[in-house]
Amino acid sequence: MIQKTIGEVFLIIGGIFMFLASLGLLRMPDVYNRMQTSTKAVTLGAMSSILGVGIIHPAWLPKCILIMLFILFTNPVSAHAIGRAAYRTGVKLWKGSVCDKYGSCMEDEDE
Amino acid sequence: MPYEIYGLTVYVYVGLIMLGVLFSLVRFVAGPSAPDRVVATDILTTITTVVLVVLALFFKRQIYLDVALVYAVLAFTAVVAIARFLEGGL
Amino acid sequence: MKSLSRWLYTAIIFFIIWIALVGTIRWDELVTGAAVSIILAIFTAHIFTTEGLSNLSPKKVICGIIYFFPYLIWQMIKANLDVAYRVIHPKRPINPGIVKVKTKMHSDLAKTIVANSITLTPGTFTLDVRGDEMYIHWIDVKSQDVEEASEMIPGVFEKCLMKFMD
Amino acid sequence: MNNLILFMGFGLSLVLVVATFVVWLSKDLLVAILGSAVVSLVASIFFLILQAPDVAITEAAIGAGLTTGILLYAMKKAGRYEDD
Repeated sequence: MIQKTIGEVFLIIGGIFMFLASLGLLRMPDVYNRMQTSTKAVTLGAMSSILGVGIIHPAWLPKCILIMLFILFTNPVSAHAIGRAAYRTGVKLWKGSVCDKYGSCMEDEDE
Repeated sequence: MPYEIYGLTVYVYVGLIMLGVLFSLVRFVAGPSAPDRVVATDILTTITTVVLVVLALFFKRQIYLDVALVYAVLAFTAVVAIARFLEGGL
Repeated sequence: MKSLSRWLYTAIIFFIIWIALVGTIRWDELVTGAAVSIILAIFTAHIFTTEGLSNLSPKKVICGIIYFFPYLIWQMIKANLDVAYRVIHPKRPINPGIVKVKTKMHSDLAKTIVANSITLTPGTFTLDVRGDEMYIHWIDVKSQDVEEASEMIPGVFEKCLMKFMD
Repeated sequence: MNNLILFMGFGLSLVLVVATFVVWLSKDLLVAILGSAVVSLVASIFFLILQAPDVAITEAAIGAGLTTGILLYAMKKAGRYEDD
Protein backbone atom coordinates (compact mmCIF):
# COMPACT_ATOMS: atom_id res chain seq x y z
CA MET A 1 0.00 0.00 0.00
CA ILE A 2 2.69 2.48 1.07
CA GLN A 3 4.68 1.40 -1.97
CA LYS A 4 1.79 2.28 -4.30
CA THR A 5 1.43 5.66 -2.62
CA ILE A 6 5.13 6.44 -3.20
CA GLY A 7 4.76 5.38 -6.83
CA GLU A 8 1.73 7.61 -7.30
CA VAL A 9 3.60 10.57 -5.81
CA PHE A 10 6.40 10.04 -8.35
CA LEU A 11 3.83 9.79 -11.15
CA ILE A 12 2.18 13.07 -10.17
CA ILE A 13 5.52 14.88 -9.90
CA GLY A 14 6.44 13.63 -13.36
CA GLY A 15 3.09 14.74 -14.77
CA ILE A 16 3.48 18.22 -13.33
CA PHE A 17 6.96 18.62 -14.78
CA MET A 18 5.87 17.44 -18.21
CA PHE A 19 2.98 19.89 -18.11
CA LEU A 20 5.40 22.69 -17.17
CA ALA A 21 7.68 21.71 -20.04
CA SER A 22 4.87 22.12 -22.57
CA LEU A 23 3.81 25.37 -20.93
CA GLY A 24 7.36 26.63 -21.34
CA LEU A 25 7.28 25.53 -24.97
CA LEU A 26 4.20 27.68 -25.43
CA ARG A 27 5.27 30.77 -23.46
CA MET A 28 8.96 31.36 -24.19
CA PRO A 29 9.89 33.84 -26.92
CA ASP A 30 12.47 32.06 -29.11
CA VAL A 31 13.73 28.58 -29.98
CA TYR A 32 16.67 28.58 -27.58
CA ASN A 33 14.62 29.60 -24.55
CA ARG A 34 11.97 27.07 -25.46
CA MET A 35 14.61 24.39 -25.56
CA GLN A 36 16.01 25.57 -22.23
CA THR A 37 12.76 25.04 -20.40
CA SER A 38 11.33 22.09 -22.25
CA THR A 39 14.35 19.75 -22.47
CA LYS A 40 15.23 19.91 -18.80
CA ALA A 41 11.70 19.64 -17.46
CA VAL A 42 10.63 16.88 -19.83
CA THR A 43 13.73 14.80 -19.05
CA LEU A 44 13.17 14.86 -15.30
CA GLY A 45 9.40 14.49 -15.71
CA ALA A 46 9.74 11.40 -17.89
CA MET A 47 12.33 9.87 -15.56
CA SER A 48 10.18 10.50 -12.53
CA SER A 49 7.07 9.00 -14.14
CA ILE A 50 8.88 5.88 -15.30
CA LEU A 51 10.44 5.47 -11.85
CA GLY A 52 6.94 5.70 -10.38
CA VAL A 53 5.74 2.88 -12.64
CA GLY A 54 8.80 0.86 -11.63
CA ILE A 55 8.04 1.37 -7.94
CA ILE A 56 4.41 0.31 -8.32
CA HIS A 57 5.53 -2.92 -10.07
CA PRO A 58 8.95 -3.82 -8.62
CA ALA A 59 9.35 -6.70 -11.10
CA TRP A 60 9.54 -4.17 -13.94
CA LEU A 61 12.18 -2.02 -12.28
CA PRO A 62 15.25 -3.17 -14.34
CA LYS A 63 13.57 -2.45 -17.66
CA CYS A 64 12.22 0.86 -16.36
CA ILE A 65 15.72 1.87 -15.28
CA LEU A 66 16.98 0.98 -18.76
CA ILE A 67 14.36 3.25 -20.37
CA MET A 68 15.26 6.00 -17.90
CA LEU A 69 18.94 5.75 -18.78
CA PHE A 70 18.13 5.90 -22.50
CA ILE A 71 16.11 9.06 -21.96
CA LEU A 72 18.81 10.58 -19.75
CA PHE A 73 21.53 9.96 -22.36
CA THR A 74 19.67 10.75 -25.57
CA ASN A 75 17.62 13.83 -24.66
CA PRO A 76 20.54 16.25 -24.16
CA VAL A 77 22.15 14.99 -27.37
CA SER A 78 19.05 15.67 -29.45
CA ALA A 79 18.61 19.09 -27.81
CA HIS A 80 22.21 19.93 -28.68
CA ALA A 81 21.69 18.81 -32.30
CA ILE A 82 18.51 20.87 -32.68
CA GLY A 83 20.09 23.93 -31.08
CA ARG A 84 23.08 23.90 -33.40
CA ALA A 85 20.84 23.28 -36.43
CA ALA A 86 18.63 26.22 -35.39
CA TYR A 87 21.64 28.52 -35.15
CA ARG A 88 23.03 27.43 -38.50
CA THR A 89 19.72 27.85 -40.33
CA GLY A 90 19.74 31.46 -39.15
CA VAL A 91 17.11 31.59 -36.41
CA LYS A 92 17.66 34.93 -34.66
CA LEU A 93 17.99 35.27 -30.92
CA TRP A 94 15.24 37.02 -29.01
CA LYS A 95 15.52 40.82 -29.15
CA GLY A 96 16.11 41.05 -25.39
CA SER A 97 19.21 38.87 -25.55
CA VAL A 98 22.32 40.22 -23.89
CA CYS A 99 25.22 38.84 -25.90
CA ASP A 100 26.04 36.45 -28.73
CA LYS A 101 29.56 35.07 -28.73
CA TYR A 102 28.78 32.25 -31.15
CA GLY A 103 28.21 34.47 -34.22
CA SER A 104 31.83 35.68 -34.39
CA CYS A 105 33.01 32.09 -34.23
CA MET A 106 30.82 31.16 -37.19
CA GLU A 107 32.21 34.09 -39.21
CA ASP A 108 35.76 32.91 -38.52
CA GLU A 109 34.86 29.54 -39.92
CA ASP A 110 33.39 30.98 -43.13
CA GLU A 111 36.52 32.94 -44.05
CA MET B 1 -10.63 -6.96 -15.97
CA PRO B 2 -7.16 -6.47 -17.37
CA TYR B 3 -6.52 -3.28 -15.37
CA GLU B 4 -6.88 -1.95 -11.88
CA ILE B 5 -8.24 1.36 -10.59
CA TYR B 6 -5.83 3.59 -8.68
CA GLY B 7 -8.29 6.37 -7.84
CA LEU B 8 -8.06 10.06 -8.48
CA THR B 9 -4.29 10.18 -8.98
CA VAL B 10 -4.35 8.53 -12.35
CA TYR B 11 -7.11 10.82 -13.60
CA VAL B 12 -5.14 13.91 -12.59
CA TYR B 13 -2.01 12.45 -14.15
CA VAL B 14 -3.63 11.66 -17.48
CA GLY B 15 -5.22 15.11 -17.51
CA LEU B 16 -1.82 16.75 -17.03
CA ILE B 17 -0.24 14.66 -19.78
CA MET B 18 -3.08 15.41 -22.19
CA LEU B 19 -2.69 19.15 -21.52
CA GLY B 20 1.02 18.77 -22.20
CA VAL B 21 0.35 17.01 -25.51
CA LEU B 22 -2.17 19.71 -26.45
CA PHE B 23 0.28 22.57 -25.76
CA SER B 24 3.05 20.85 -27.71
CA LEU B 25 0.58 20.37 -30.56
CA VAL B 26 -0.22 24.09 -30.54
CA ARG B 27 3.49 24.86 -30.80
CA PHE B 28 3.82 22.27 -33.57
CA VAL B 29 1.07 23.90 -35.64
CA ALA B 30 1.94 27.53 -34.89
CA GLY B 31 5.74 27.38 -34.70
CA PRO B 32 7.14 30.14 -36.88
CA SER B 33 10.24 28.27 -38.06
CA ALA B 34 11.18 24.65 -38.71
CA PRO B 35 13.38 24.27 -35.57
CA ASP B 36 10.38 25.18 -33.39
CA ARG B 37 8.49 22.30 -34.90
CA VAL B 38 11.43 19.96 -34.40
CA VAL B 39 11.55 20.92 -30.71
CA ALA B 40 7.82 20.26 -30.40
CA THR B 41 8.30 16.85 -32.05
CA ASP B 42 11.11 16.05 -29.63
CA ILE B 43 8.91 16.85 -26.62
CA LEU B 44 6.02 14.84 -28.10
CA THR B 45 8.39 11.91 -28.60
CA THR B 46 9.43 11.85 -24.95
CA ILE B 47 5.84 12.25 -23.76
CA THR B 48 4.83 9.37 -26.06
CA THR B 49 7.45 7.13 -24.48
CA VAL B 50 6.01 7.92 -21.06
CA VAL B 51 2.46 7.29 -22.28
CA LEU B 52 3.52 3.87 -23.57
CA VAL B 53 5.03 3.01 -20.17
CA VAL B 54 1.90 4.21 -18.36
CA LEU B 55 -0.30 2.15 -20.69
CA ALA B 56 1.79 -0.87 -19.72
CA LEU B 57 0.83 -0.02 -16.13
CA PHE B 58 -2.86 0.23 -17.01
CA PHE B 59 -3.00 -3.05 -18.91
CA LYS B 60 -0.58 -4.79 -16.50
CA ARG B 61 1.48 -6.47 -19.21
CA GLN B 62 5.24 -6.32 -19.18
CA ILE B 63 5.59 -6.88 -22.91
CA TYR B 64 4.31 -3.33 -23.49
CA LEU B 65 7.49 -1.93 -21.96
CA ASP B 66 9.44 -3.28 -24.94
CA VAL B 67 7.46 -1.00 -27.24
CA ALA B 68 8.51 1.99 -25.13
CA LEU B 69 12.14 0.85 -25.25
CA VAL B 70 12.14 0.48 -29.06
CA TYR B 71 10.37 3.79 -29.38
CA ALA B 72 12.81 5.67 -27.11
CA VAL B 73 15.76 4.53 -29.22
CA LEU B 74 14.31 4.98 -32.72
CA ALA B 75 12.53 8.30 -32.28
CA PHE B 76 15.78 9.77 -31.03
CA THR B 77 17.54 8.79 -34.25
CA ALA B 78 14.72 10.34 -36.28
CA VAL B 79 15.00 13.69 -34.48
CA VAL B 80 18.79 13.74 -34.79
CA ALA B 81 18.56 12.88 -38.50
CA ILE B 82 16.18 15.78 -39.11
CA ALA B 83 18.43 18.14 -37.14
CA ARG B 84 21.47 17.05 -39.16
CA PHE B 85 19.50 17.63 -42.35
CA LEU B 86 18.58 21.18 -41.28
CA GLU B 87 22.23 21.84 -40.55
CA GLY B 88 23.16 20.66 -44.03
CA GLY B 89 25.38 17.82 -42.88
CA LEU B 90 23.40 14.80 -44.03
CA MET C 1 47.19 -3.62 -28.34
CA LYS C 2 45.15 -0.42 -28.39
CA SER C 3 42.71 -1.84 -30.91
CA LEU C 4 42.30 -5.03 -28.86
CA SER C 5 41.46 -2.96 -25.80
CA ARG C 6 38.91 -0.91 -27.74
CA TRP C 7 37.35 -4.06 -29.16
CA LEU C 8 37.06 -5.68 -25.73
CA TYR C 9 35.52 -2.55 -24.24
CA THR C 10 32.88 -2.35 -27.00
CA ALA C 11 32.06 -6.04 -26.64
CA ILE C 12 31.63 -5.72 -22.86
CA ILE C 13 29.32 -2.72 -23.16
CA PHE C 14 27.19 -4.48 -25.80
CA PHE C 15 27.01 -7.59 -23.65
CA ILE C 16 25.79 -5.56 -20.65
CA ILE C 17 23.11 -3.93 -22.83
CA TRP C 18 22.08 -7.38 -24.10
CA ILE C 19 21.65 -8.73 -20.55
CA ALA C 20 19.62 -5.68 -19.56
CA LEU C 21 17.37 -6.07 -22.60
CA VAL C 22 16.81 -9.82 -22.22
CA GLY C 23 16.22 -9.60 -18.49
CA THR C 24 16.74 -13.26 -17.60
CA ILE C 25 20.04 -15.07 -17.05
CA ARG C 26 20.13 -18.43 -18.82
CA TRP C 27 23.17 -20.02 -20.39
CA ASP C 28 21.82 -20.26 -23.96
CA GLU C 29 20.84 -16.59 -23.99
CA LEU C 30 24.21 -15.61 -22.55
CA VAL C 31 26.06 -17.55 -25.28
CA THR C 32 23.96 -15.98 -28.02
CA GLY C 33 24.54 -12.55 -26.52
CA ALA C 34 28.28 -13.06 -26.30
CA ALA C 35 28.42 -14.16 -29.96
CA VAL C 36 26.30 -11.21 -31.16
CA SER C 37 28.21 -8.62 -29.15
CA ILE C 38 31.62 -9.94 -30.28
CA ILE C 39 30.60 -9.87 -33.95
CA LEU C 40 29.09 -6.38 -33.62
CA ALA C 41 32.16 -5.13 -31.77
CA ILE C 42 34.42 -6.14 -34.68
CA PHE C 43 32.54 -3.80 -37.00
CA THR C 44 31.81 -0.89 -34.67
CA ALA C 45 34.75 -0.61 -32.26
CA HIS C 46 36.53 2.07 -34.29
CA ILE C 47 33.56 4.43 -34.14
CA PHE C 48 32.35 3.49 -30.68
CA THR C 49 35.33 4.51 -28.55
CA THR C 50 38.80 5.98 -28.66
CA GLU C 51 39.89 5.21 -25.11
CA GLY C 52 39.43 1.48 -24.76
CA LEU C 53 39.35 -0.47 -21.54
CA SER C 54 40.69 2.39 -19.42
CA ASN C 55 37.15 3.81 -19.32
CA LEU C 56 36.06 0.76 -17.37
CA SER C 57 38.56 0.92 -14.54
CA PRO C 58 36.82 0.20 -11.20
CA LYS C 59 37.76 3.58 -9.78
CA LYS C 60 35.99 5.47 -12.56
CA VAL C 61 32.88 3.31 -12.52
CA ILE C 62 32.42 3.27 -8.74
CA CYS C 63 33.17 6.98 -8.27
CA GLY C 64 30.87 7.78 -11.18
CA ILE C 65 27.96 5.89 -9.69
CA ILE C 66 28.42 6.82 -6.05
CA TYR C 67 29.77 10.34 -6.34
CA PHE C 68 28.81 11.96 -9.64
CA PHE C 69 25.38 10.48 -10.38
CA PRO C 70 23.57 11.65 -7.19
CA TYR C 71 25.13 15.06 -7.66
CA LEU C 72 23.79 15.21 -11.22
CA ILE C 73 20.30 14.19 -10.06
CA TRP C 74 20.38 16.88 -7.38
CA GLN C 75 21.41 19.49 -9.96
CA MET C 76 18.58 18.34 -12.24
CA ILE C 77 16.02 18.79 -9.47
CA LYS C 78 17.33 22.30 -8.82
CA ALA C 79 17.17 23.02 -12.56
CA ASN C 80 13.56 21.95 -12.72
CA LEU C 81 12.49 24.11 -9.80
CA ASP C 82 14.24 26.99 -11.57
CA VAL C 83 12.37 26.19 -14.80
CA ALA C 84 9.08 26.01 -12.92
CA TYR C 85 9.70 29.46 -11.44
CA ARG C 86 10.56 31.01 -14.80
CA VAL C 87 7.63 29.44 -16.63
CA ILE C 88 4.93 30.22 -14.07
CA HIS C 89 6.09 33.76 -13.27
CA PRO C 90 3.78 36.14 -15.21
CA LYS C 91 6.58 38.50 -16.29
CA ARG C 92 8.95 35.79 -17.64
CA PRO C 93 12.15 36.75 -15.76
CA ILE C 94 14.66 35.84 -18.48
CA ASN C 95 17.84 37.53 -19.61
CA PRO C 96 19.27 35.22 -22.28
CA GLY C 97 22.50 35.22 -24.25
CA ILE C 98 25.19 32.96 -25.70
CA VAL C 99 28.49 32.89 -23.82
CA LYS C 100 31.80 31.17 -24.46
CA VAL C 101 33.50 29.07 -21.81
CA LYS C 102 36.62 26.95 -21.67
CA THR C 103 36.72 23.43 -20.30
CA LYS C 104 39.69 21.79 -18.62
CA MET C 105 38.78 18.27 -19.73
CA HIS C 106 40.87 16.47 -22.36
CA SER C 107 39.24 13.18 -23.32
CA ASP C 108 36.17 13.02 -25.56
CA LEU C 109 34.15 11.03 -23.03
CA ALA C 110 34.72 13.57 -20.27
CA LYS C 111 33.80 16.43 -22.63
CA THR C 112 30.59 14.65 -23.58
CA ILE C 113 29.68 14.08 -19.95
CA VAL C 114 30.34 17.72 -19.09
CA ALA C 115 28.35 19.00 -22.09
CA ASN C 116 25.36 16.77 -21.36
CA SER C 117 25.44 17.68 -17.67
CA ILE C 118 25.48 21.37 -18.58
CA THR C 119 22.39 20.83 -20.71
CA LEU C 120 20.57 19.28 -17.77
CA THR C 121 21.49 21.85 -15.11
CA PRO C 122 19.97 25.21 -14.16
CA GLY C 123 19.52 27.69 -16.94
CA THR C 124 22.25 26.59 -19.35
CA PHE C 125 22.47 24.45 -22.44
CA THR C 126 25.32 23.56 -24.75
CA LEU C 127 25.09 24.72 -28.36
CA ASP C 128 28.46 23.63 -29.67
CA VAL C 129 31.79 22.18 -28.56
CA ARG C 130 34.98 22.99 -30.49
CA GLY C 131 38.25 21.78 -29.05
CA ASP C 132 38.20 23.03 -25.49
CA GLU C 133 35.72 25.85 -26.12
CA MET C 134 32.04 25.44 -25.42
CA TYR C 135 29.32 27.80 -26.61
CA ILE C 136 26.53 27.91 -24.08
CA HIS C 137 23.10 29.49 -24.18
CA TRP C 138 22.45 30.93 -20.75
CA ILE C 139 18.93 31.94 -19.79
CA ASP C 140 20.09 34.44 -17.15
CA VAL C 141 23.49 35.87 -18.10
CA LYS C 142 25.45 36.80 -14.99
CA SER C 143 28.89 37.30 -16.55
CA GLN C 144 30.15 37.67 -20.11
CA ASP C 145 33.78 37.14 -19.21
CA VAL C 146 35.21 33.80 -20.38
CA GLU C 147 37.13 32.98 -17.18
CA GLU C 148 34.34 33.91 -14.82
CA ALA C 149 31.71 32.07 -16.84
CA SER C 150 33.95 28.98 -17.01
CA GLU C 151 34.13 29.05 -13.25
CA MET C 152 30.35 29.30 -12.95
CA ILE C 153 29.06 26.83 -15.55
CA PRO C 154 31.33 23.82 -16.22
CA GLY C 155 33.49 24.42 -13.14
CA VAL C 156 30.86 22.92 -10.88
CA PHE C 157 31.03 19.56 -12.62
CA GLU C 158 34.73 19.66 -13.37
CA LYS C 159 35.55 19.88 -9.67
CA CYS C 160 33.51 16.72 -9.22
CA LEU C 161 34.83 14.91 -12.30
CA MET C 162 38.51 15.87 -11.89
CA LYS C 163 38.80 13.62 -8.87
CA PHE C 164 38.38 10.44 -10.85
CA MET C 165 38.67 11.26 -14.56
CA ASP C 166 41.66 12.57 -16.57
CA MET D 1 -10.49 3.09 -16.00
CA ASN D 2 -12.30 2.46 -19.27
CA ASN D 3 -13.41 6.11 -19.21
CA LEU D 4 -9.81 7.14 -18.73
CA ILE D 5 -8.61 5.27 -21.78
CA LEU D 6 -11.52 6.63 -23.77
CA PHE D 7 -10.56 10.18 -22.75
CA MET D 8 -6.96 9.51 -23.73
CA GLY D 9 -8.19 8.17 -27.07
CA PHE D 10 -10.16 11.34 -27.75
CA GLY D 11 -7.21 13.58 -26.93
CA LEU D 12 -4.81 11.56 -29.05
CA SER D 13 -7.17 11.35 -32.02
CA LEU D 14 -7.29 15.16 -31.98
CA VAL D 15 -3.49 15.12 -32.29
CA LEU D 16 -3.76 12.60 -35.13
CA VAL D 17 -6.25 14.72 -37.10
CA VAL D 18 -4.36 17.99 -36.60
CA ALA D 19 -1.02 16.43 -37.58
CA THR D 20 -2.62 14.97 -40.71
CA PHE D 21 -3.93 18.43 -41.65
CA VAL D 22 -0.44 19.85 -41.16
CA VAL D 23 0.97 17.19 -43.49
CA TRP D 24 -1.71 17.96 -46.05
CA LEU D 25 -1.57 21.77 -46.05
CA SER D 26 2.11 22.50 -45.46
CA LYS D 27 4.19 23.86 -48.33
CA ASP D 28 7.44 23.09 -46.53
CA LEU D 29 8.10 19.38 -47.06
CA LEU D 30 10.31 19.12 -43.97
CA VAL D 31 7.29 20.08 -41.86
CA ALA D 32 5.28 17.42 -43.69
CA ILE D 33 7.89 14.81 -42.74
CA LEU D 34 7.73 15.95 -39.11
CA GLY D 35 3.96 15.68 -39.27
CA SER D 36 4.17 12.13 -40.56
CA ALA D 37 6.52 11.29 -37.67
CA VAL D 38 3.91 12.65 -35.23
CA VAL D 39 1.15 10.64 -36.95
CA SER D 40 3.13 7.41 -36.63
CA LEU D 41 3.88 8.22 -32.97
CA VAL D 42 0.19 8.56 -32.14
CA ALA D 43 -0.71 5.53 -34.26
CA SER D 44 1.74 3.50 -32.19
CA ILE D 45 -0.09 4.50 -28.99
CA PHE D 46 -3.41 3.56 -30.61
CA PHE D 47 -2.16 0.10 -31.55
CA LEU D 48 -1.11 -0.35 -27.94
CA ILE D 49 -4.55 0.74 -26.68
CA LEU D 50 -6.07 -1.83 -29.05
CA GLN D 51 -3.82 -4.44 -27.37
CA ALA D 52 -1.56 -5.23 -30.33
CA PRO D 53 1.99 -4.71 -29.02
CA ASP D 54 3.66 -6.45 -31.97
CA VAL D 55 2.02 -4.09 -34.46
CA ALA D 56 2.94 -1.19 -32.18
CA ILE D 57 6.62 -2.19 -32.20
CA THR D 58 6.57 -2.46 -36.00
CA GLU D 59 4.84 0.89 -36.33
CA ALA D 60 7.38 2.50 -33.98
CA ALA D 61 10.35 1.03 -35.85
CA ILE D 62 9.13 1.69 -39.37
CA GLY D 63 7.17 4.89 -38.80
CA ALA D 64 9.69 6.70 -36.65
CA GLY D 65 13.00 5.41 -37.95
CA LEU D 66 12.79 4.09 -41.47
CA THR D 67 10.11 6.28 -43.04
CA THR D 68 11.73 9.47 -41.78
CA GLY D 69 15.09 8.42 -43.18
CA ILE D 70 13.73 7.44 -46.59
CA LEU D 71 11.61 10.58 -46.89
CA LEU D 72 14.58 12.77 -45.90
CA TYR D 73 16.69 11.08 -48.57
CA ALA D 74 13.97 11.62 -51.16
CA MET D 75 13.54 15.24 -50.11
CA LYS D 76 17.25 15.86 -50.47
CA LYS D 77 16.98 14.80 -54.12
CA ALA D 78 13.71 16.62 -54.82
CA GLY D 79 14.08 19.97 -53.06
CA ARG D 80 12.55 21.29 -49.89
CA TYR D 81 9.77 23.64 -50.94
CA GLU D 82 6.68 22.79 -52.92
CA ASP D 83 5.93 25.09 -55.88
CA ASP D 84 2.47 26.47 -56.42
